Amino acid sequence: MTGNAPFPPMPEQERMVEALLFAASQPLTLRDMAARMPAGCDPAEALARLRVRYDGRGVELARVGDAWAFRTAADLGFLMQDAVIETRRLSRAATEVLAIVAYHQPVTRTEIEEIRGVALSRGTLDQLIDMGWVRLGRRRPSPGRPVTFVVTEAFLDHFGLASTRDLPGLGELRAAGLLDPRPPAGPRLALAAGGAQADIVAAEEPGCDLFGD
Amino acid sequence: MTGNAPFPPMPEQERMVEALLFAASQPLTLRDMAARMPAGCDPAEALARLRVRYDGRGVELARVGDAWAFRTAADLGFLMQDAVIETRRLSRAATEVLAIVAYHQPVTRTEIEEIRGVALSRGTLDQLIDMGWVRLGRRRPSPGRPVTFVVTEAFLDHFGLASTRDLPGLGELRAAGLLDPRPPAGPRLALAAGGAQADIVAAEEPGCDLFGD
Amino acid sequence: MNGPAPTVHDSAAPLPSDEALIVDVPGWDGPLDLLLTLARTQKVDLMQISVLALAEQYLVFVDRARALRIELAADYLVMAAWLAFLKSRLLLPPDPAAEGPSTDDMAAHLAFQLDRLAAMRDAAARLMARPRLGRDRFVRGAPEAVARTRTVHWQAGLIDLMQAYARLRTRDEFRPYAFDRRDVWTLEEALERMRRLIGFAGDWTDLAGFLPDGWGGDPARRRSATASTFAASLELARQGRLDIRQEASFAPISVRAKP
Repeated sequence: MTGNAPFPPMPEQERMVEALLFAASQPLTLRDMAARMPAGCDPAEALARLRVRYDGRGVELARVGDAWAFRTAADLGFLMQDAVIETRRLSRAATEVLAIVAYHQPVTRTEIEEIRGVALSRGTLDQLIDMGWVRLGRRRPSPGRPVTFVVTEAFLDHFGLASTRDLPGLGELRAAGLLDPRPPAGPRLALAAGGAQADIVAAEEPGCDLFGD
Repeated sequence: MTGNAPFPPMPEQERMVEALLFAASQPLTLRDMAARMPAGCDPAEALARLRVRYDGRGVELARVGDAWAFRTAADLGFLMQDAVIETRRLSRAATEVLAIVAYHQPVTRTEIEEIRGVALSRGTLDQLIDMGWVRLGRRRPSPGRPVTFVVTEAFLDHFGLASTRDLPGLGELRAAGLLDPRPPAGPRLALAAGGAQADIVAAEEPGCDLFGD
Repeated sequence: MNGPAPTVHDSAAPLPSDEALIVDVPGWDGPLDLLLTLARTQKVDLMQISVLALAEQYLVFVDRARALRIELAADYLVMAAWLAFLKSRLLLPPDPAAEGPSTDDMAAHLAFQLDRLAAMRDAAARLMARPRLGRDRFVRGAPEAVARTRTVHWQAGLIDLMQAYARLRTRDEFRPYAFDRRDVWTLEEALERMRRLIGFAGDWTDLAGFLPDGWGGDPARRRSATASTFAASLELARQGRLDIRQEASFAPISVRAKP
């Protein structure tokens, strides 16, 4: 920000960050940007200015975890309907597991099963991992050192979240104690072999409208 | 531009054009834009405003035929380059050819082949020329007027030579023990019986201390 | 439910809602899901539900399913057993000597589990309703690839260069060592000669006597012939065809045919 520095003036740095982010389809971290820009640049400051400039525009500067990307404004999605990528519809089981991983992460497979009360069919987590929304986290330092699952940056990008702290309703859920790890006082459900089957059937027929009347 | 029209106000239309051009994989014509935007919109006017907005920015609205697209500002193209530096060893053939050019310049291709005793593969000289160490010299005023090759300033620079006259002569190379007398793999027994023993020892140890004395 | 379900209609008039329940048993995502559905019919606030009533509803459901010979997965039965236990505890006055969690804790935990599952369902729905990438929000349609320019630093020193040149210019000088055997008396030649001559050496004979004609003069030729003749004599000694003797270090070596 010093006027007599040999590196590019801030408006010029802002242009550089703008060009870099426009060109990339993947979010870029400040490190990524700094690596491309001339030495001595301050991408953080340039980015802050750019955010103000793009506020409310048709294209917005979105934060995705530690990275940044330009994305079209959500309210203009209707214009791009021919560009919509048809993704496979997730089963109800898969959306629930995804939500549990996002809100409870890092979470083990057993914990997911406890929350849902059914054994997890093999394909559900695999599907989420394949889609790039869930990945393996660290092992839990508890007996058996079980692996944990966490959501990815692609998940944040897909759902337009700057970080997992911005998950909808996170504060209320936490305040209500619904995200607390609690030792189970009830029966160990769902670990019987039959549970997995129910999971699969449910995935195919979400039928919640049993009490439709 | 009528204020009471039922269609979106111009700033809104500008946002739409911005989002459309950003998301499009191909440049869009005004027709393309009009087809996607709500009825009654004026993409030409919105585009004109958008061009002004992006004038001088890191990305610019470029005209491609009669279509439009966002493009990185030409002066920032250098940001889109990722320089990878790699260290490689010169092949034996290339080293030999380079040595011949250095010692014999200006030298023709035929002369290089005569000295090496093998035909020169097309790529070897090209590679040396690409590297900036060899360039074309004058044509030899002999039948066929063959081109000659000479070494460049960059070559002298790289090898720390003031001129090619600084290259040690054959006699000096010999005196320095630089002659590599390693024989092509042959019958060792016969050699052991003969007087070549001293040579063999030298061959096995191509001393780094050749210039020591 | 208006779907035809003959087996159910044949049965002894259950309540219509129960009928629907039983028909759709496989539709539940496990016993907790079923319990949640049952609880929702009681109250919206899951922490206020009557766990006793819920347990009864569930047990009735399981009984009817059995009566209709609908096969229930094992975990439905585990849950039924646990709820039957909880129900009996809830109906009895608290036993101060009882071990483990109190009945209230167990009931509260069940309510908590149901509340948590409902909350996660709700969260999943809210997540899925967010503006999503590729549907509501879009990435740059024509991303500009970063061009990778590869700069190669060539490693070659003056020594490499001079060695290459020296190698080329002296190629002819070291060829003779490999191919020209003019001044080399090979082991094969020496063996051949020794085999022929040894028969005539009934007594100790100086090894030098076995050198071929014309190889005794020039020192290089003599050295080569001596070395290979000596090597050949060692080979023949090994084969048991001759004896070798040397009186002292550096003394002449003599050989004779093995008697």
